[in-house]
Amino acid sequence: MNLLSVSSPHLTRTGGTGDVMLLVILATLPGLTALTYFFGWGNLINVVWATTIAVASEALILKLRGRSLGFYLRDYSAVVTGVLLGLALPPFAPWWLTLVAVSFAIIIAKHLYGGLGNNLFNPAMIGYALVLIAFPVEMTSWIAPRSLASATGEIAPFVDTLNVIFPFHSTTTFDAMTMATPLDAFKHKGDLTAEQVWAAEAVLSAKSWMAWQFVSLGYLIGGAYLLYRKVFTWHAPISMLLTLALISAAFWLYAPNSFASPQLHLLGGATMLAAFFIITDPVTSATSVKGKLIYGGLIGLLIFMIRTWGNYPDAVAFSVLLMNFAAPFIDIYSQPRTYGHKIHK
Amino acid sequence: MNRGLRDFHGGIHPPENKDLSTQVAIETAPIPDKLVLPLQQHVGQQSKALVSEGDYVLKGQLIAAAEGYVSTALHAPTSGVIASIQNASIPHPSGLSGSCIIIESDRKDEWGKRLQPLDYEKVDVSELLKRIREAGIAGLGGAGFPTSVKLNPSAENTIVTLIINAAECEPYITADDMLMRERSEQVIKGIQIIAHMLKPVGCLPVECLIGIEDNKPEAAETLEQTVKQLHLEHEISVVRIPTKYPSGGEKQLIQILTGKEVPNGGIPADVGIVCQNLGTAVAVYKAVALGEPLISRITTLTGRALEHPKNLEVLIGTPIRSLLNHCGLQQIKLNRLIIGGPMMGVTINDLDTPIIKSTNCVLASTSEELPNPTPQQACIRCGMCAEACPASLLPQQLYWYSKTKDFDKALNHNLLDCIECGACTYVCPSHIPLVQYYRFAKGEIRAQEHDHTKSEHAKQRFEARQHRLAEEAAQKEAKRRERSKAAKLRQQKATIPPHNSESESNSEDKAAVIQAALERVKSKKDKTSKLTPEVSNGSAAREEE
Amino acid sequence: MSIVSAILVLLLLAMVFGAVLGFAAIRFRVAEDPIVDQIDNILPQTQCGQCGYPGCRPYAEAIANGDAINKCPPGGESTIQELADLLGREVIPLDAEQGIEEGKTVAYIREAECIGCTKCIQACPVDAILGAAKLMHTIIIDECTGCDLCVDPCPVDCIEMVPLRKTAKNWYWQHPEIEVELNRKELITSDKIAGEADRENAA
Amino acid sequence: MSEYLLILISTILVNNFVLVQFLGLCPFMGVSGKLETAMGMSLATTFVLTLSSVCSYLVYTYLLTPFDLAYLKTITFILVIAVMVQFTEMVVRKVSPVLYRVLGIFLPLITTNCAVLGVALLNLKKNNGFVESLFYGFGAAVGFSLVLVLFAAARERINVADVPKPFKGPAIGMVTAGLMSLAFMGFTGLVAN
Repeated sequence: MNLLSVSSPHLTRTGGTGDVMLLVILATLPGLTALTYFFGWGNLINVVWATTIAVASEALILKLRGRSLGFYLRDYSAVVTGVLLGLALPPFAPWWLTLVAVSFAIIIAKHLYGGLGNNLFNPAMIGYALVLIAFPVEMTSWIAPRSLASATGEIAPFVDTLNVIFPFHSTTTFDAMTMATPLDAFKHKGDLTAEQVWAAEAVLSAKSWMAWQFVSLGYLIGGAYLLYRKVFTWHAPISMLLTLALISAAFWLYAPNSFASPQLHLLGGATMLAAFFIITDPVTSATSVKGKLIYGGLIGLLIFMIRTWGNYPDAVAFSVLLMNFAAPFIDIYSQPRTYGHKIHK
Repeated sequence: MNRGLRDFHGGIHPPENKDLSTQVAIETAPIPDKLVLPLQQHVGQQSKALVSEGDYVLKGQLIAAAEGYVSTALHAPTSGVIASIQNASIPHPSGLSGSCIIIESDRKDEWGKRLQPLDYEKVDVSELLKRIREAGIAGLGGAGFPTSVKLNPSAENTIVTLIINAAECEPYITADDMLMRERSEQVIKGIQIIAHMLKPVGCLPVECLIGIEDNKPEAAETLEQTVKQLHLEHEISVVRIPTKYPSGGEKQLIQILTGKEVPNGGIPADVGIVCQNLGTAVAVYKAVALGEPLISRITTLTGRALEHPKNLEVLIGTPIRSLLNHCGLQQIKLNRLIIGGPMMGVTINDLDTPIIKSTNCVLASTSEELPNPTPQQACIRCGMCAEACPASLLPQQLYWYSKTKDFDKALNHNLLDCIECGACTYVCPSHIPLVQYYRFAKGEIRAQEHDHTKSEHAKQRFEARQHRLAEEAAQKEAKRRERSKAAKLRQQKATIPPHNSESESNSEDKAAVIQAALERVKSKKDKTSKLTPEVSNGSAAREEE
Repeated sequence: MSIVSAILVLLLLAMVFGAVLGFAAIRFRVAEDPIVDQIDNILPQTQCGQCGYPGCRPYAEAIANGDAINKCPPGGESTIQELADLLGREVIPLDAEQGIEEGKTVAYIREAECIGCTKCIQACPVDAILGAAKLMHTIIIDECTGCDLCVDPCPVDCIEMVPLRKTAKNWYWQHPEIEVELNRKELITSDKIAGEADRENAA
Repeated sequence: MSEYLLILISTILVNNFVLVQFLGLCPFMGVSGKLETAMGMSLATTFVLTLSSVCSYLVYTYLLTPFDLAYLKTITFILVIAVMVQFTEMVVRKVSPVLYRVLGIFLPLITTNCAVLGVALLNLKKNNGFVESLFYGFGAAVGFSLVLVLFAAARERINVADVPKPFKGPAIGMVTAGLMSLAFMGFTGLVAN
């Protein structure tokens, strides 16, 4: 008689880590659609290219470490990293920029620590921060978006975009109209007041602002879907968004002309992407409910601080990394009260 | 009755599969040829066998006595001959055997002398306690804690609430459900006795709550009707609680019904509560009102490897094989055999393992219904386990600490408050056998603690010995000095020729004795070596060294 | 001139600081080193002497004075770990010179062969052997620390060390990954083992 | 007041001594193995750093400057620091023998922690007054402590991670410190130097 003898429980729910990751990838679609609609094919190409590099890097490392390729690639975590970086990088980021960011993310930030589940920092954000510091020019030039109502001619055609990203065969230099993101524009406003900034570049800014709002909305929809599917809990994202909104509102009300409005903070940059796709990465975030609230809140605070007083227009990557670093410490001091224990032990 | 129910943290909703075994009424299992009665069927000290091989015993006869306070008695479930007292398979995850009394039944099922039925209202509580102890009752819910101990709370704790655990939250198990449906009167009367026993003289009667998950409406209704018939509405209330695993955990049920929490490291009596299993109440009723010791119980036989899953009234000690055959076991389909439910049960490998007092379910499952474990993926700290944990622990952290044997941290994260309910493993998307990690860590911690007390003890003994040796040496030294002084005195008095000192001759004697003994053993060894070569081989090898 | 003032200033500083340190040395004097007790508490107290010291306490004192922490085979890996934690030292593998970590054992006297010489009784550091001259001896299993100091003195070699029996009471689940390595590769796979199994298949 | 706040923010975050100025890396790598040790080290270092930066200022301003002995500043600062460390060591030994054991060689090594001397010298370079020196030293110490404690907690996690063999131990620690330094670059510009 050869019966199975294992430790209880004998009943487990079906579905695995891979399914969770696939859901996350699925939830990026609204955001990606909005990006593609407003900024052209760039981000879509980036996503595909980044995912390819991510999977290839992951496979390379797994091979080197003698691990099972099929088993580990099927958790789709590399794909998630690739997709997120593809979304975060500017649409016309040259191919080598993506290559550097993604391979650094997967190889250094993820696999030096032992792969999925072991990494201390969010790989996508490490990749992003690296190229942001190393190649600031390439990283801050977003192209001008098209407006919601106008004809299709305003965005670059697919082939041209491809040529910009992979400038191998074509000698034609495609002259894309680059412009700053709303946050960027606000950052470099100099002594102008907020109103003057918007007035100076009225047309572009309005368009850009509109586009970013839609992209943020796309991420918000994806995030809501993930929340509905219980991929993560509400604590970290809501804590982050609320903190950011409250602090920025307080400063904005105090001096509307020198501080960005809460709206700009919430919808103008990568805030929504961060709230629902970056800080909800369970591996690198704090793990208890209390911990997640602290973690999210502090990220919100850091984003505001760095955006307002720092050198970088958007601060998501740095804030997330700083809090990734603090997460193990937060974990140690944010245990929930266990059944039968007094509130303070 | 409408009560303000609380909720406990976490919990899961696994598929119930209870209707498998509720289709037919409780049947009485046939008496097997052979009964295996482990001496350890309960928490506490092992019982002490009172019979020996070849004895003839009658049904209900005491065959093993309680040894110590926390222990239970054991009775012959049927009449027959004691075949042997030996090690045999017991329902334990290790597959190790334990010492058992084996009875060959004579199929007459002849009762011996029964105990006198008692009228619980007329006799003293101590009398009732004695009866429950004599009847060998240990909790029938799974843990098997001796009931007489539980019903005798220390004087410091005033019991205000009696909770009858009829939640039966584990999937598949329906033993309590069927018991309530079919024998509700015994249930209620048993509860009455227990409530009576807990009521201190002159105090208010204890509040009596029967907690039933709302997936058993029939059972709850039957109980309510019986309560009404017996006019006990004011004393006993049947409370329907939401179906959620593990609402039947003692601590969780207490939290749902009363909102109180059993303090860390304490027992329910610390907050004025006694919790008893429903089956135990019936056993108490039988022991007190009928004078029958605990020799049978209701056990669910279920799982899709059985053609006719059902509830059986079985004699304690019945080997599972005969019950499975009775229910139409399809041997080919059988993949896992579990004693208990699918969440907390233990797998066994030997079909001759017996039913014991706490066996509420035997689950014969196919590989489709309980698939084999899949490969473990990396933990991504998703926290689903923390959401499911009824004790509000952080299973993901405990996993890392247990995995890397960082037991201090695991303890710091309250590993010992884990009730091993398995909710975390159930929800884990990475298929990590979390509970096994915790069991491993707890086992290691306990072993280390044991080692530590043992080493403390050894240290004391070592120091005591050192002290003794030092004293002996000092005494010897003192004596020697005295002797030499005396000798000097003698020398001064008269010059007597010196002769061998005592000690020298003594040691010579000793050496001679050893030599003689050595030779004796050698000759003996030569004889035995022919019989058992491996023994002599062993010592020969040592001699060569 | 400036060299003189420099010397004076440094001298002044040295005096002031010397006074401060002198005061601190008196005010914060540490009488005894309580670390030895803590070390001694960690050691398994088998008193086996395998470390080369005549008991656990002397070894504890030696450790406090800088001896290596890996000389205690009965304590094994867990003791080294605890010592390293306490003393802030690196965890090092057990010194093979002192012996290897084995499962827990207890001494067992083959009573038929025992001649009652009491030599083992004298050797036992914790008085775990019961017996008298010319009478058969026996081991009190609960007291035996498994130090095997009684094995050598026995003139008839009737003492052997037997592994402590696993019973249902002291059994517990193994580390899931160890279990995988042992027998059930197909059931639970940890990272490492999955890879190794793969490599094996490939080879 | 806001000026002191700026000094604190500057020394703790923007010009963090460990991750931005790369001072004090020896104890940063050496004592970050365990959280408890790191906390003890943080406290000791904070104490020494704050006190020594103030004392150095006092000694420099009221002893060396009047006698025109500025060229003796390095040697006197080292003297001040050595005494502070010795004093702390005695106190720690009395108050917490276990911490004393655990810190071991690292406690006297605060003497050679370049951050300590660095703070004293930077105070001079920046022409900090008494209160400024105090805040500067304290901020530097808090920055050091913050990073050290967080790093220790993170290393406890890394130690149990499935790190490839060649990167185990200090190697992955250095990589982490590097990545952390990357993250701290986000603070650039928060306070004008």
